Amino acid sequence: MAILQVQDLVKHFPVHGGFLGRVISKVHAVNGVSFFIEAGEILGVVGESGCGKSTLGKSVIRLLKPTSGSILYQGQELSTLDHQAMMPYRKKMQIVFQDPYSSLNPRMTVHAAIAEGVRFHGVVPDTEIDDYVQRLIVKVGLQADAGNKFPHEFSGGQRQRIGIARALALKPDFIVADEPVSALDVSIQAQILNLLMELKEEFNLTILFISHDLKVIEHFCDRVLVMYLGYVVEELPCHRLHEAALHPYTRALLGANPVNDPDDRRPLAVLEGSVPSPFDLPPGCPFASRCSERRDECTIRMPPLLSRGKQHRIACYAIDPITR
Amino acid sequence: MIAKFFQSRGARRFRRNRIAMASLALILIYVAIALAIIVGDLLTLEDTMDRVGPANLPGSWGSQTTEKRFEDIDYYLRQVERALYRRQAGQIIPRRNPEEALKELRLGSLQAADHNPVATRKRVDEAVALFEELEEYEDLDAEPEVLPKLEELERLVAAFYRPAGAMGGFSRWLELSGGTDRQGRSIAIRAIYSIKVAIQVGLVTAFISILVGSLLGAAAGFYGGWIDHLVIWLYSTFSSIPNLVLLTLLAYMFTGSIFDGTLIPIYVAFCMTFWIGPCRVIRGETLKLRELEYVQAATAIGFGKFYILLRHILPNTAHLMFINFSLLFIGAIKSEVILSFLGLGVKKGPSWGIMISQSGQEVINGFFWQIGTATALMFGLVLAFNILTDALQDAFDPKHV
Amino acid sequence: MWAYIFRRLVYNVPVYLGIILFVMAALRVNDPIWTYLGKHATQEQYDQFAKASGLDKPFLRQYFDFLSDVVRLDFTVESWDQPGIQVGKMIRAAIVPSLALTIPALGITSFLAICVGLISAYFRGRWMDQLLVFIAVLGMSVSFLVYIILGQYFGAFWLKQHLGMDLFAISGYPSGGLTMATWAYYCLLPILISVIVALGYDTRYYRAVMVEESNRDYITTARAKGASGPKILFVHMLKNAMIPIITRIMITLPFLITGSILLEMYFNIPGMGRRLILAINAKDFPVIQAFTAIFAALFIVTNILTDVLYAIFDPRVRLQ
Amino acid sequence: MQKPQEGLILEVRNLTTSFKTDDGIVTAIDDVSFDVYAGETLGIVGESGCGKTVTSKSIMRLLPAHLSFLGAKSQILFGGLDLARISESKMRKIRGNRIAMIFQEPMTALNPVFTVGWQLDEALKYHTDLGRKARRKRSMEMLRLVEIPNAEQRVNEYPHQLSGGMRQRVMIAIALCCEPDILIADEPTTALDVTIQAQILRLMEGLKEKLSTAILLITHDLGVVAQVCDRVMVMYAGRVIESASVREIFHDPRHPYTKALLGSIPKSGGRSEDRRLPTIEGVVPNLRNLPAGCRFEKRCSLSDKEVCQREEPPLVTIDGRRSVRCHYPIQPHQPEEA
Amino acid sequence: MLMTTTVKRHLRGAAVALTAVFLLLTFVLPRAHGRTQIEPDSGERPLKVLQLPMRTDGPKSLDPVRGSTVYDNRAASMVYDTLVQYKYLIRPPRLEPSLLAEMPTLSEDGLTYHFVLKPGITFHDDPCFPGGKGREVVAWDVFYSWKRMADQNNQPKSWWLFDNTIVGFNRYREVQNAAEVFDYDAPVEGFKVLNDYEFTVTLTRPIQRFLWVLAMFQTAVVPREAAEKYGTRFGRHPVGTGAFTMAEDDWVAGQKMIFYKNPGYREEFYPLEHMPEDEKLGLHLAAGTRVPIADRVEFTMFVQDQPMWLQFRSRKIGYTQIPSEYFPKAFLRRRQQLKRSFREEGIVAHAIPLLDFIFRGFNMKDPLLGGYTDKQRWIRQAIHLAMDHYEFNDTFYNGLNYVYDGPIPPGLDGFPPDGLSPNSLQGPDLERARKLMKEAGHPNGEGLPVIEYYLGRGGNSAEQAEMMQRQLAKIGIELNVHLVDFSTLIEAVNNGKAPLFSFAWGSDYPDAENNLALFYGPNEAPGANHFNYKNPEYDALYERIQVMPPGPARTVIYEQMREIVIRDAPYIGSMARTRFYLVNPWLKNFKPSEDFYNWVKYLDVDDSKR
Repeated sequence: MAILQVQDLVKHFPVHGGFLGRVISKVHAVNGVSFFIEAGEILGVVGESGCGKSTLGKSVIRLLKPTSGSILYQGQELSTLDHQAMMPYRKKMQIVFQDPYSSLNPRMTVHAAIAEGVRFHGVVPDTEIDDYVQRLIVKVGLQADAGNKFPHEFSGGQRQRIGIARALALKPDFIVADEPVSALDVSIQAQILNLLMELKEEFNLTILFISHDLKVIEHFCDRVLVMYLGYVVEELPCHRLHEAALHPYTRALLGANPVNDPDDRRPLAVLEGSVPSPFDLPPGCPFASRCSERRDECTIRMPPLLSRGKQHRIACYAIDPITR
Repeated sequence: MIAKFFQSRGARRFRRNRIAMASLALILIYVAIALAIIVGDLLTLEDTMDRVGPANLPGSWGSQTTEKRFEDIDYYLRQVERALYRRQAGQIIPRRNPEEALKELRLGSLQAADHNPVATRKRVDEAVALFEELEEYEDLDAEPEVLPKLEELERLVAAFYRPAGAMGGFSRWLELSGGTDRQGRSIAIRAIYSIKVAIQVGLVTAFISILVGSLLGAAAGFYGGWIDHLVIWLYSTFSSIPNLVLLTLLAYMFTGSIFDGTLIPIYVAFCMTFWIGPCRVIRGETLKLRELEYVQAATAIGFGKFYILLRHILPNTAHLMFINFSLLFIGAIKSEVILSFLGLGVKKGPSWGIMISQSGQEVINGFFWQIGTATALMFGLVLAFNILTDALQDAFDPKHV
Repeated sequence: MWAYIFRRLVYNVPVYLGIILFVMAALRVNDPIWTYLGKHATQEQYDQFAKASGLDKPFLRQYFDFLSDVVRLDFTVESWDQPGIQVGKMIRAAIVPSLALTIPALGITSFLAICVGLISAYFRGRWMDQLLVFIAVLGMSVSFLVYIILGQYFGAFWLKQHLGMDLFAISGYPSGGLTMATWAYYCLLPILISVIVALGYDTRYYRAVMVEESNRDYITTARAKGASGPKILFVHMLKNAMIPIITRIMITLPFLITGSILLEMYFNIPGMGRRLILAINAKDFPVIQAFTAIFAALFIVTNILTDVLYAIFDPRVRLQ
Repeated sequence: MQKPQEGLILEVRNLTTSFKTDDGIVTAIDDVSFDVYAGETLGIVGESGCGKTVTSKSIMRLLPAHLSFLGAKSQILFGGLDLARISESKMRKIRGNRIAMIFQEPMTALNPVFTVGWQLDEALKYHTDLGRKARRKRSMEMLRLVEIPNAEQRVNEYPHQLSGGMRQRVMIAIALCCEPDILIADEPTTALDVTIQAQILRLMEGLKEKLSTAILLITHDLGVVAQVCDRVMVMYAGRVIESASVREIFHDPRHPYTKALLGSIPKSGGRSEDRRLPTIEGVVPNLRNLPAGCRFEKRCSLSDKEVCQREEPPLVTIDGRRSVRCHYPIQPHQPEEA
Repeated sequence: MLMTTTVKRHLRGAAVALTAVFLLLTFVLPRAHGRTQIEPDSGERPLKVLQLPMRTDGPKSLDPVRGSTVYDNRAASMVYDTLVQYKYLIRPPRLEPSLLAEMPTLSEDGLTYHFVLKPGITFHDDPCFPGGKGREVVAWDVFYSWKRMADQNNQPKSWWLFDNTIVGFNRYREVQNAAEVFDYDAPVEGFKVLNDYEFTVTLTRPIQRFLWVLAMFQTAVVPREAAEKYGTRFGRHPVGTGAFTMAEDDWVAGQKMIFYKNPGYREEFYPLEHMPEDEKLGLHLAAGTRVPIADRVEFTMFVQDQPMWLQFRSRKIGYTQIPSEYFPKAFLRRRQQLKRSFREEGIVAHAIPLLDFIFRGFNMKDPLLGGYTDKQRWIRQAIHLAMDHYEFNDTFYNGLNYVYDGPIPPGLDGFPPDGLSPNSLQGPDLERARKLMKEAGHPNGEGLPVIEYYLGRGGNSAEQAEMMQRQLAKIGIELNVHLVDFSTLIEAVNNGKAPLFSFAWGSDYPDAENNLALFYGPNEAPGANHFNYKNPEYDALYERIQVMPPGPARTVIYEQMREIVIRDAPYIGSMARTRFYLVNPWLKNFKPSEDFYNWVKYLDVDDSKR
């Protein structure tokens, strides 16, 4: 059963200006995104900067209030809950952030940072908090004495472990991992990905994994949503990414990704045209301006996201309709 | 929190800065003196008001004209004379119990050396005779034979007094080290006592301003909306009125009120203007901090806004508070001088501001001791704080060197 | 653009109202009428005067009356302290002396401070920089008043008395028109003093600005292009630093009018600051209120002007 | 495998750069030597803090003079000069002219208050005798060369009006406008999206061909290295640990670190079921507190407690053209061709 | 987003416009200021220009009825004349006719004065007159000028001078102020115009001070044309009969006032009478010279003493009142003699004793310090005895003040010999003070609460308060000092909020009656009796002296009243200041006076000694 079901999620950010500062335009960060995640699944979201993937992640766990749309979590509608009503779900849904430097309060020890939420939600009895936190610290691969240290005493990878520990401390079912490895070196990136994988198995987590790196997504996730300027343009299982991906944008992403093989030097796929401004999106498919297979209808209406076989959905007019 | 703060990287960087540590030590010395005055009675308000000698005596290592020396001797002599005689209906007549008067005779830490009125009277007569002889000269500075006579007279008069107590000699030296002001009060004592006022004014205004400014600034930055608008309106309004004008207006508002003679009007006047600086800075910082991921993480955990503000935002503005505290401290001490010049400053007891503004008139007579001593002591404290501020900025806010 | 300026104006209306509200309220805490009436005053006279000056009306009424005067630019109210002079005229007469003092002071200070700040930032961390910073800190640690007292003594009196150089007036202001010579004689000394006082602060500020700019990537780019030190300093850095420089100068600008109160008091220069303090001391209501109104307006105009200048100097800034 | 071409243009020998910090002197790069040949692309690879950027800035002499210094034996031989020793004014003539550089963040690396044209023009003004019109013409040419559409309009625009990829193109145009012998590209595509990265990489490739400029490409992205470099130098904690042709590095790494690094990158395409990546455990040693022995020893799966902890291995040349710094280099899969 | 060139051009335009507005506000508007200076056409004689100081931020108004301060009077005396004036060189001051042809004559009953104006006296030329030519002064002008003091619209500050003095004047004031329009043509019973030059004034009772009042500038003669034309601006646009004229623009408020010789000034000459000591200074030499002598007089205002002193030392100003801080610089204190270096420069010193009454007052309605029982009186007397006026004198006044008993300043009838009364309470006499405190039931101040002490801010008042605190501490009395501005002080005194306060009274005219009025019961606060002192015996005596002519009989009553006040001790006192003037050698004919101000016309300049 889907643990999370998102329908037509929209998030706009108003832009103030003009006379007396009324709203003059909106940034269309997320434009009617629908998807679901099965319990225990890792759903990847990939896209270039500014495509709305982070906004999507934060909206899902209500760090941002969605403009419209529905978020069903274990059958409960979250999008309309207030601060108090949201409280039980805060515990169940956690987030791991990208920047290992700004994601930890520099004035709090590791122990305090982790224990804070545990105490707040009463995850374990107060007397056991210290033990519980200590176990977590070891579990995420930090040294036992790490609890009394401050964030600045750790390297980026270690901080990311602290961030993961903080999220896991509440024993959540669902985690949004918002580019958790993008700021890390490759060798550390592998450590963190492995850790996440282990913890997922152990705690039976469901993960919404956001990244701009297709290689990481492909490696780590079960399914992937490809986003472009607030729209999901394609959704497909990761193990079939290379052979099944059909959307021109997904193909371009795959093609532009440099392969780690000097013998496999191929001309990198290059997209022409310019990215439209998120302030005033043109009607139609946002990718149309760069798409090599653009058709007339592309600039008029956004193509619907249609199913094209098992676990595969795509939004493109150019894909042969017969195969849909 | 504070203990943890001192372990931070900034604090360690600060500790390595030797000049800054020296400045901190100097500040601590000042604070210790202030504490000793407030708690331990090192000096009392009376000490600062006591006459210790003739007016406008230069400091320990100053020189003076023969004419002035003669006038000073005149003063010392007159004090003894006064203990022995009194005026009544135009007559100079001996006092009924001069022993009492001699016992009461004090000039700071000096007291009468001899309480026997008969012997003292005899010696006073001797001194007066010599005094009158010298008085005949029209220009003491010009006549060469004056000097030995004057020295003789000085010896005679000096014998009337002795320093009181075990520390007497040192006390006397300290009293006169900075000279005396127009009322014959010790400039050094007054300048040292002023440390208390400066530290009080500095600490209280800086503390309150930081407290108010930070809370308002953080609340404005964090909650936004109408709170933000209100705070911005408040500080725009206050900052659009020239500082000095605002201070003057506020100081005037308080005159004649029950707070007269206390420092409260000054505190209020300063705080009214000083909270703006920290408020702006902390608001800006809060705007930045509230977008940081650890604040979002706290939201994701489910904490209320107020808790996040208190636990995650405010502690991370601590370095700015420190820097602003130090800036405001300097500001308060320096503004006190200006306010005193305008006659609106400290009302009871001395302060550097009062001393400096009073000395404006002496300077023209070539008497620099009051302005010099007050400025020197103030300079020490302000310089130390300036260096401290720099070091704090360097250590905690490397962007704003 | 014009819409922007208009909007800023509208935004500033509450601030403007706030300033006037505060000043008017502060002025009324202590009853000002007795001062004016002097030593033979009677209650009858008091009442009569309160009525004539409108001080017997409810406060809010007085507030709105005054606002309507301001809106109509009606400053024909007469000073209490100097009966027969309209406050508007009084303020106009004080503007030139104020500016004769403060504009050159601001100009010289800013110029020197920017230069020193640039030099200091250029030699950042080396002895030259440390020396300049130290001098600035030393200079900042002495009270303004001490500078004035000693400056006047040595700059005017001592020079004349001991060296026979009558370079500067001890105090005062030329009564006729201001010529270059009289300006130099009367205003230069206070200007120099205020430059010395302000230099410490400004140098440190500009140094911080320059240091921040010098840490930016584009400076490295410029060096990588082969640009020389001075080129980087005066072309790349300075133009980028214009924003903070403008901010600083523009913020100072409205305060110029009142900023040199002490100097004007001490040197007997009939500028706005002195006028204002005298008015405050004499509780000269109409003058204080008019000053506040005009000052606040000036403050708001410079604020908006600042934004417009930003847009000129920094292509990134758009007014919207 | 591409042979290094004739024409050695830059020889770096024993480059050591140290910084004065609050905690004393820290040596950021230690005894780095390499050569650059005309027309080739040399990649310098390593994780953050390994000294890649310091190497490039040392060559350009862009490090703050009062906070950093080069080791006594350091030599940077370029066109008959030792850049480590020439005067600043001579160095200025080389910077931007014969050695040019582009940076990671095109937004901040361009001066925000000057137009694109002005910034291009500036470089030309310093290094050529061209008149204003000629410079203008050259600027336009350069903009067209880096494939900027509407060059006539763009030349009058400010950096903030351009997109990220466009800005990096402008940076490249500025760097190349004096036809330098060497272009140092310090993480030129890290801040860019993959699709834009692809454009920039292709552009650089094309320009290298056209202008036969040598490129010193500094990056942490092994994918980029694999795609564009001829030779690769791998750095770790301030040291060069391996240097070889790009194919050798990828197919036949000798240093355990190089091998582990390659292994820890998620593979594109064929994905294994358990989704666990081989990793390098531990963290990079702190430059302030380096071990006595091999700097990689703590994280190395092959390390020999004794030797590796005790002494640091020397950089050994193998087969005359590649080198490795390891006591126990990995043995090749296939025997070398004799 | 692209910024197009047009947008940029707009921006620049806007900036230019805003800058222009700013500059307009600051530079262009004030251009009205400054007028071309009048230089005489005669190139022969160099202009005689006097530079004199004014130790204040300046007068407030030159309208005689509005002025109240010394400085108002001093400036007004330049442009206006009174009916009578003081003889320049004669001390103690004596009156002589000024606008009058001769001193007024008094009728048998002592109630009606008969005045005769000098003919041919004209007002300054001014556009308010037809043809701009000043017209002749007539008797009617005198009454018009006085009636202005009754008109509340003028906000007069000196009505008290005429209050209950002239028959029908009080009633006229009430009626006219109540009426719609103040009618200056309405008659006053006591004012009679006989012809253009002759008029009589009838008093309600014989009032001795009346002639003194006529020498005060509040009663100066002004032309109706000017007063009506200029309205409130009249205070800045004076039109009178005085020796000098002033144009509106020549008065830079708080800064400078420039006066020009009145070419149409009536024939007046430097006095022939002088005191013997004047010959030493050569003050008699100019006798018979036509006045005014100077062509232009420039007053510079000084708020700070230091600049004034420095200006004096640079010979920029003719004389200075020597501020006490600079006294030691110029004087050998022990001899009270000008230092040799100063004398060699040609600087001359004048010492002027002031008709001063500096005191601290008690509020007699205060439950603690007020009251008329013995115990209450003893506390006040003890405080009086504990105060050391000599230390004040030494410290703040260089020992130049006169410490005396009673409220009558030195030089006036009723002043005790040597300033010492038989009942003297002059301190410091701690023994007696302590004894009195003990008898009052407060040995060593026990049981006495802290006394709230109010005094005016400014000068060295803070220091003075500290000294007072220290002195009273010796008998166990603690003061809480309130340094307040003048309005607050007056308010506190008037509301009885201040049990102890500092005040000074300068005599308005040289007669003790002026000071004795301070203790007259009906004058209680908010009147001049700030003490709220009420003693029926005293009040009866006061009412008697008001109508008595000067003479030994009156002096006896003065002495009686003095001793009553000393015994009841509603005040602590007294001191009178001596003011020292230093005169630069280029200023000739200068004999300073603090009692009258119209002596500028006699001054001369010797430019060779600048």
